[in-house]
Amino acid sequence: MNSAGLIVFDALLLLSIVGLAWASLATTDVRRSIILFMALGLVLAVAWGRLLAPDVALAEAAIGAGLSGALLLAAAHGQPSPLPPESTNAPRNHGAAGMGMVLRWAITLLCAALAGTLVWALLHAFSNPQHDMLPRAISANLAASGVSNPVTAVLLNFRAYDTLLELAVLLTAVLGTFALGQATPGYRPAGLVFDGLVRWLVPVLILTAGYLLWAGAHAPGGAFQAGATLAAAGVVLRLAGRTRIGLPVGFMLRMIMAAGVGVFLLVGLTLLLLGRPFLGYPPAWAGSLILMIETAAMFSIAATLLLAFLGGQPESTDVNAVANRQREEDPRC
Amino acid sequence: MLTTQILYALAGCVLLALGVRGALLHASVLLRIVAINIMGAGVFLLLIAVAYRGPGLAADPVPHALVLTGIVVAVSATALALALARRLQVERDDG
Amino acid sequence: MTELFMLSALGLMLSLFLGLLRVLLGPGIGDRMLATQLIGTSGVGMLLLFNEVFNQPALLDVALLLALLAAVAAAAFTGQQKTHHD
Amino acid sequence: MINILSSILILAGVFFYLAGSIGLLRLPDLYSRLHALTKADNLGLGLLIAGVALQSQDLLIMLKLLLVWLSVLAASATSAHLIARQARRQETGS
Repeated sequence: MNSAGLIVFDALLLLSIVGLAWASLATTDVRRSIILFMALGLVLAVAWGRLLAPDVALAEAAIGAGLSGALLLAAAHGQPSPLPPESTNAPRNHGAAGMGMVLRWAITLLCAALAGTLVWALLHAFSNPQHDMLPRAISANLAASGVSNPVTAVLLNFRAYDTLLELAVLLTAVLGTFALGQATPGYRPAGLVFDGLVRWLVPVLILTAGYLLWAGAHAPGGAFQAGATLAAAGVVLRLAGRTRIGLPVGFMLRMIMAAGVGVFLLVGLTLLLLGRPFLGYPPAWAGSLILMIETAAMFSIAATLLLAFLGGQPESTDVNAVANRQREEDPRC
Repeated sequence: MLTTQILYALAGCVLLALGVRGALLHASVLLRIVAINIMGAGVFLLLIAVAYRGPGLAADPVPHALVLTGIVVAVSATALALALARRLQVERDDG
Repeated sequence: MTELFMLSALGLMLSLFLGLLRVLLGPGIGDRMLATQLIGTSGVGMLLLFNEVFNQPALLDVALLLALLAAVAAAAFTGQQKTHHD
Repeated sequence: MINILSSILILAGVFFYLAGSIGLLRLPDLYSRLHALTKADNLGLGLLIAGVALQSQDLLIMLKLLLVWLSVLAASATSAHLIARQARRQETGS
């Protein structure tokens, strides 16, 4: 009974995932598409839990539903109100109609062909036996890696280069956002209920982030999930209209943004000076080194994702923040 | 175990195809960015389906680490794309 | 006992699927917004049951984070953004 | 004995989930749907958590389950209000 139940469960779950993805792309109303995309993020988090990938489920829940949804909605604020869906699909003149329709069908068929070849390749790959060389190698050296959670061991020890460069990619993306312009306008101070939600939600999010960071060594969790949870706490504060969302200003902000890559490089270089390979942690100190790197990475990921949500350099320095606050509470204007 | 992997991998391919179609057909930049995120979700579904080893057994940690890194990079790429789209909008309005 | 957990996980999935029909067909924007409510609660329920079926204690943390992030998602689309001039 | 009790609790929880979803499908307008969904799902989750908590002997797990339930209760109550107000605001076009 157990496996039959699982198959029916999987079929319904996958139908929900494909249905949400299709609905999110079938509409021309941007807000509706984003809201459905956020729902898809939540269902995907359940799917990763079902596929025994709790680390990925934590990251998907924190980033897929929370952060990218909030990012997209903030960007969608400026969109004109949606035209009735039919009118945008209906082509303007008859000549283009034929062309438009043929083009749409051609693209759809091409995408179906792409999916078909992928499925054919997959079925081919699944037919030959899976030789688990990599997982066996990982579990063999897990003891020397300093952590007992295999995913954290892969991320922070065996493939430390990959994570170092990923933190550099994150930093570059935010520097690009800074170069492109000022932060998006803030949010109106929230009503009573929203404030009530923020008052308990932000502390619990911060506590969960600390717990995830600490648990990352022996259980699913780690710097990415913790950083994303912290960023979600900052996003909620910003949505509630608060001008001070825990981000330092000026030099300190830049230090925190660069902390992830900086600490990683410093650890690598000092190990190099001590005669070990660039990121080859000595087994005795591996655990504490990884924890140090993860703490720095958590803060820089949280700051980076929050600045990405702000959309640019936070324009309100502390002085302005106070000025903004007075202007908001001033009954006259 | 194999049927679960195939089922989820199929859904991954369908999501990927939907994403490519959406990215090509939609006019609005924001909808294209959502379509590209859905393509990413399809690829992640594929990777995690390959990593699954059965209800009782531990899954393969390497694709998990890849997907974890992919999710974080995808959101920062989305943030950069949205900043570009916003700047494009400003330039088009002023231009 | 695990059969019972599996059966109830199936029941939760059915209720999520029915709810999603409303979310996909629902005329108004509000019907889309209730998706996060629906998935937030049934997703948490399913993860708790899977924690028992697969004996994977990490799914409790996933359930906690999913519950919190469903609230963040709902906050995201009800936040009122200031327009440029005010 | 414990197994029977937690089975009853879990099945009751699933029943309320299904009731919430059926309510979601049949009720005429958004506000009654939101009302039905939030109430039924919260109660369903509460019963489910009680059933699962009975199964686990570890106090820490029970406390974490309680935290999950309390946060879902608080979160979905406020989210339901926020969603209803937002939908109302969009309808009246303010």
